[in-house]
Amino acid sequence: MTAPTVEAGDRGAASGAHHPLPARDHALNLLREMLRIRRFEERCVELYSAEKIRGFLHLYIGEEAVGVGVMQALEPEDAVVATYREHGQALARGMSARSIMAEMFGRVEGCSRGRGGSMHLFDAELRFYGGNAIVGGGIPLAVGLALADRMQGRSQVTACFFGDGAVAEGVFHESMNLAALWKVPVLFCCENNLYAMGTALHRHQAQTDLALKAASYGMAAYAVDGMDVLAVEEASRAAVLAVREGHGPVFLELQTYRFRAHSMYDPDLYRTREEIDQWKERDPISMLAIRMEAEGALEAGQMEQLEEEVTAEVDDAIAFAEAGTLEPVEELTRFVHSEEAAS
Amino acid sequence: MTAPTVEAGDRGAASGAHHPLPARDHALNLLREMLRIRRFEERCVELYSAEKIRGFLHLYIGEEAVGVGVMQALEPEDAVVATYREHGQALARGMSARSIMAEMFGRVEGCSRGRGGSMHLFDAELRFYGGNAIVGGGIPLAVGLALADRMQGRSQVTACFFGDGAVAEGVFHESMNLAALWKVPVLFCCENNLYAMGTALHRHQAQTDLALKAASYGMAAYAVDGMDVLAVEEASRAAVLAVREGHGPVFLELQTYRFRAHSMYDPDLYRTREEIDQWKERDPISMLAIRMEAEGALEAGQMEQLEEEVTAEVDDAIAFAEAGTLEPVEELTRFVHSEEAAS
Amino acid sequence: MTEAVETRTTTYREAMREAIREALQRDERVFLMGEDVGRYGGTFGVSRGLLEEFGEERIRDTPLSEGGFVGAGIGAAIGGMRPIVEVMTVNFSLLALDQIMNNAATLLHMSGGQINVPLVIRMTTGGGRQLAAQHSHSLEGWYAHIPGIRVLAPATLEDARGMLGPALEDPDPVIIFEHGSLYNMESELDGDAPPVDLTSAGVRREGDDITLVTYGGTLPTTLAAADELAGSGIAAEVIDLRSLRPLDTETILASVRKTRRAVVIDEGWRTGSISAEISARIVEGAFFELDAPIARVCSAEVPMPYAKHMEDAALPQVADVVAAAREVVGSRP
Amino acid sequence: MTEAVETRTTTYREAMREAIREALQRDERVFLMGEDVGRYGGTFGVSRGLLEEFGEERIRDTPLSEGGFVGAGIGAAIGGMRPIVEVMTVNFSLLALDQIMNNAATLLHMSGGQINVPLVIRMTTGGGRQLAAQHSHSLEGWYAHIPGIRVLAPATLEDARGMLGPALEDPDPVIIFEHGSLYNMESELDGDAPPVDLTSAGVRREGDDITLVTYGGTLPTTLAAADELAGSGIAAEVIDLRSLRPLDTETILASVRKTRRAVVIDEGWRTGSISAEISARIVEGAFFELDAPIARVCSAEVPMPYAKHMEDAALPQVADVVAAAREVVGSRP
Ligand SMILES: Cc1ncc(C[n+]2csc(CCOP(=O)(O)OP(=O)(O)O)c2C)c(N)n1
Ligand SMILES: Cc1ncc(C[n+]2csc(CCOP(=O)(O)OP(=O)(O)O)c2C)c(N)n1
Ligand SMILES: [Mg+2]
Ligand SMILES: [Mg+2]
Repeated sequence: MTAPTVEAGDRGAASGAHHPLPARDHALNLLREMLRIRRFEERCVELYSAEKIRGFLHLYIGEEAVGVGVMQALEPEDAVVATYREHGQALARGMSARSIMAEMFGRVEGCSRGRGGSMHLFDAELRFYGGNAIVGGGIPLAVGLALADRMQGRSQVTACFFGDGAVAEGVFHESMNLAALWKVPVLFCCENNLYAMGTALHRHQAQTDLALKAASYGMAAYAVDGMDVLAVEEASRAAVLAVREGHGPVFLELQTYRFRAHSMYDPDLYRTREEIDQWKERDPISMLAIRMEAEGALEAGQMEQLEEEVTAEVDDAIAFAEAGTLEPVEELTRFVHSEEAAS
Repeated sequence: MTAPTVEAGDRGAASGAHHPLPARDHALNLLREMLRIRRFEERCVELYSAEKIRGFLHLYIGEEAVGVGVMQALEPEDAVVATYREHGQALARGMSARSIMAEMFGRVEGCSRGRGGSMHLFDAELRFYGGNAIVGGGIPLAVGLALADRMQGRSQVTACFFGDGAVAEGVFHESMNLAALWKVPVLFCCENNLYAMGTALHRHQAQTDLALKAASYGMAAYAVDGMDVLAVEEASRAAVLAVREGHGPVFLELQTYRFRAHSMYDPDLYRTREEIDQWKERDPISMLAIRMEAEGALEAGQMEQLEEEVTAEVDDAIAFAEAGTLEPVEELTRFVHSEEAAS
Repeated sequence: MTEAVETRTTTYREAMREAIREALQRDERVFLMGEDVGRYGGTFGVSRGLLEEFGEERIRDTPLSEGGFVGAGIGAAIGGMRPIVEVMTVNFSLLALDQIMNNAATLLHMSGGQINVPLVIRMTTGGGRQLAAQHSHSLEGWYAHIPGIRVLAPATLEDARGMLGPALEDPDPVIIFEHGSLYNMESELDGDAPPVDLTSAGVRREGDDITLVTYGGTLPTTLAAADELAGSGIAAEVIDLRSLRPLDTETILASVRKTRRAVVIDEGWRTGSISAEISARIVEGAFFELDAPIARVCSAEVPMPYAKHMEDAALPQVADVVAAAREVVGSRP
Repeated sequence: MTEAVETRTTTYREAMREAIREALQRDERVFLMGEDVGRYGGTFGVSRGLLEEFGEERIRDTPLSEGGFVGAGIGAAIGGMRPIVEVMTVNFSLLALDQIMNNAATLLHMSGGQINVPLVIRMTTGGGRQLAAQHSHSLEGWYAHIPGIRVLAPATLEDARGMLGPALEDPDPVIIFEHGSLYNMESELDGDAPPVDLTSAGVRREGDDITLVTYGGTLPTTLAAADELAGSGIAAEVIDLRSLRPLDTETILASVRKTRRAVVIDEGWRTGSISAEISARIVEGAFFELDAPIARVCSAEVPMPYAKHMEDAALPQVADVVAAAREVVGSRP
């Protein structure tokens, strides 16, 4: 009589101290990428209040290390599937702040011609496949994209982002099983920010150890400190390598926290001020900056310079969006079907 | 750095030898119940060829120990949710052979007035809630029935049957999570007969250890020899006790095998003769009979007597069904809504 | 001695909350369950405060598992409870459609009358808030196709307040669609709020020249169009369907027999929308009394775009209703 | 020198299998995926033998995960493959409807024209085989409501053989509905089987007195009814829609303008069935040319019962079509 067991991979260490700081340029780049997202979104909040941006707006503030860290491990020909909380992934993947801001302004110059808004950013050239606002809805797409890569003999990887809440959806489970069964090259990136809207993890998951749950599909699964961009990058690089070499999917539980409300509609009554403040002490941006300073990788004035650059980029994006035009209403029915449609 | 683990409960021992034979009357009853199902269904095959029974017909032959064993552990006020392969559960739960046979003949005397046929047997008085032909479709119902019992302060248990194939459906996962999260009194009975139609377990599940998979929801889960009615009964009694006492759901993986094709339409080309024959050596009925004989619990002539009784019961059921009447077509729209409907 | 009937100004949202509160108070078997109905207070704030009042057993937050918790609601209903299941929006209800169709709507008939399902499902529907293609569906017409369920679309505060009670008394499943644009609608409401009937359509405005048939989110649009038409001497009768299944064909036909002309307005995509059904029924029941073809004003057949001007272009607007009505009134063979 | 065109007697099932085989041979990107398409040979035997011929990568058995594998099909299509996804029956497709609606049909428009989904989904539909309430739906009308997809309903061997090729060439999603009662239908079929057009309805029988509009599983019923009507001097024109989205309104209207009378026949539940849409379109396009109300012959609004006599009573029968046509022909103001 044996007691069968599932083992998830090692949990990520709690602090970035275990990860040596990378080359100065690279560290600076990580800092810049996170800062871009932070400042971009802070302005989005203002623009939302000014009614320039409408619909649902979900902020990534606090979670920047996740998107930025994972993207380091991807090659240009890899694919990304994201959620409605995807400004961070889109920016880190290389989409321009202009095209994203114009999108949220509803301009035809936006990445999706103003049809998608904040929740539906797309860039086919970067293989950035959305921007999906049905929780869990993008996960099987990622399995299919990866299957297509494998069937066509390409060594691409598909990175699929989703939240802790998505883990309760049936389609998550179906997709995990398919991916593991068919050993397709997907990197599952579970952004565990401890809440699905107002519902805390332990109120929506019987098993709160999400890496463990993934491991029960016979898949390599690791919990990673999602506030530490170095930890995320390291784990992602190792995972992508394994996926690319054909060892099947890998699951990363990226433990993070959103500093803002779920969306602009959310009164945020379900968390305590203390809890939020505690997490803010582990702000991914200041943690990296402080460490770089301590290790001499950030010179005096460099942070200010970064801030300036980023502010300029965001200002430029807003100006671009403001100056943008509206898609002619006559084009409403355009792209319901492809223009080269057979008949 | 800890490697988290999931542990499923002990696997059932492979042979009934570990389970002492119960009191002679009880053992005889188990034998009789299994034999009723076997003989009832053998006649169904003939009646299907004779076109008395139509639609889909899924046989339980080979799996009788599962339904009979589990039912021993239930009280009359407990509830049962079953699948389209549910003749065995229905008979073992106490539904009459008459009402089931009449149902399959499409007679108004059938348990569902001839509207359900083989796949949709119902008996509200016995709290037998179908008979569900959407794979996995009954699982959340069981969670809700159990929730209702708990919210109303009753100590009832809901036994929910489904196959290994259902474990791939999203709704299975959603239901497992809900049940474990809310600690509702459900006994999950997974009839693992190694195939979902023509697809072998290892071709549809990345993790073929289903008890282990269930355990990853933080639920007690045990693999049980489903060909050994004593093992099934023992495991079920222990599980039902735990469930009834409020320890939350329990999952039993009942390892069994169907001796017949998936349905009457199935040419059964995906399994080898040898595999089927090997499993037939562990026929739950002959295994119990042989053991009872060996331990002096089955007297000479008793088996023949059982056979006669069972044959008489099935003959009577067929005669009843043959003599049955058809629901008047004017009643076609009856029960689309309740007759006492408010408006 | 006459009792003073208290009247106060309130919102559709509050009227709905009041109805839920009253149901919870009146019947211990009633409970509310769905994503974020508790601690968050409901995505659209409908259930705010109810968790504090009734506790977490009866205001039950669920995981994101639409098929699972709707199915559990069905089971709980069979098991003797009277669940109100909130599916956050109709967009996500596709994930629960199998449960609604194959279990909730079907069990009673399929079991030969044994197993009824006294379940109420509430969901938000509709567009108009720039939520784009995956959050702006109007699929209530699909639900109206399913035998075995009742489908309601309260478009007034009275109905928001009054429909839930009788829906919970129905022994069979009832689905209530709340158009997202109505929640902030304000009006006076009687304090004692008598329950309303669930079967008949309402005539919201009388007129002799043309019948405008609508429900839910497009009722305000249609009433505004009727105002405008009145300005140019066309007296439109406005019918609010209220119940989408069953449909009150008699009220529609009675009006069309009087006006001899009809426009049907709804927010579904035109092809296969519920407007088609209304049109077909009018033709079946009053063909020889019609003076002109029936027109439909529906949403453009596109996934809903985010940009405001495009969304406006996709949705039925007052001007569209006015134009359609004018054309029907002016129609000659 | 003229080539001899080989003609042989075959079945709808084999015609479909032949179409799949040819697609697999012609284009390496094509693969078939679904529950039991491989080792079992397909629930209805359509894909029998293909696993042996093409191997398990291209004839891919899936777990029971309708949402998952349809979603994976969408992803694979985006990723450059040309998947044919078989959803065993339309009954189970409810579990994949979110993926079909919110991803397959929507991605192109929502991404501003960037992401097209060249996916073909096949499913069996319809009743008539005593499979009871959860296995007898006719929901193709729902799919015809969704912008962004093409919906086909082959009712002849030519169409079973000829529609798949052009469907796979479409850069956007196509859903093919195969009525379960057609698989054993036999007829002659040309060996060289040219691809058919996917946009126009077919006139399957010409007549001047009344137009009968139908598709798929009710085409044989309707043709039999036309035969019977001919016996009593009523010449019925029978239109086979072939494509449910887009609908070929012109062919319908041209016929109705000639006959001035119409009956629409389909197996969906009457309220909200696709027949309502056809009726509404005829009224919109040919109202003043109609001599009588349009009639619909649909399924009774009940979950499908198992017993044969009850199922027959629920489904459209030849006698129902004949009776409806007679009534329409005899209709007077
Ligand atoms: C299928 C579905 N159900 C419900 C919603 C509404 N909703 C949007 S986001 C969200 C919470 C998701 O939480 P999580 O997956 O943890 O992601 P996070 O927002 O925390 O990044 C909910 C309930 C939805 N969009 N889709
Ligand atoms: C949702 C759904 N998908 C597919 C089917 C068709 N189908 C019926 S039974 C079956 C296999 C189920 O296998 P399993 O759960 O192992 O049960 P078993 O038949 O072996 O008892 C399939 C694919 C269905 N009825 N429902
Ligand atoms: Mg979250
Ligand atoms: Mg099985």
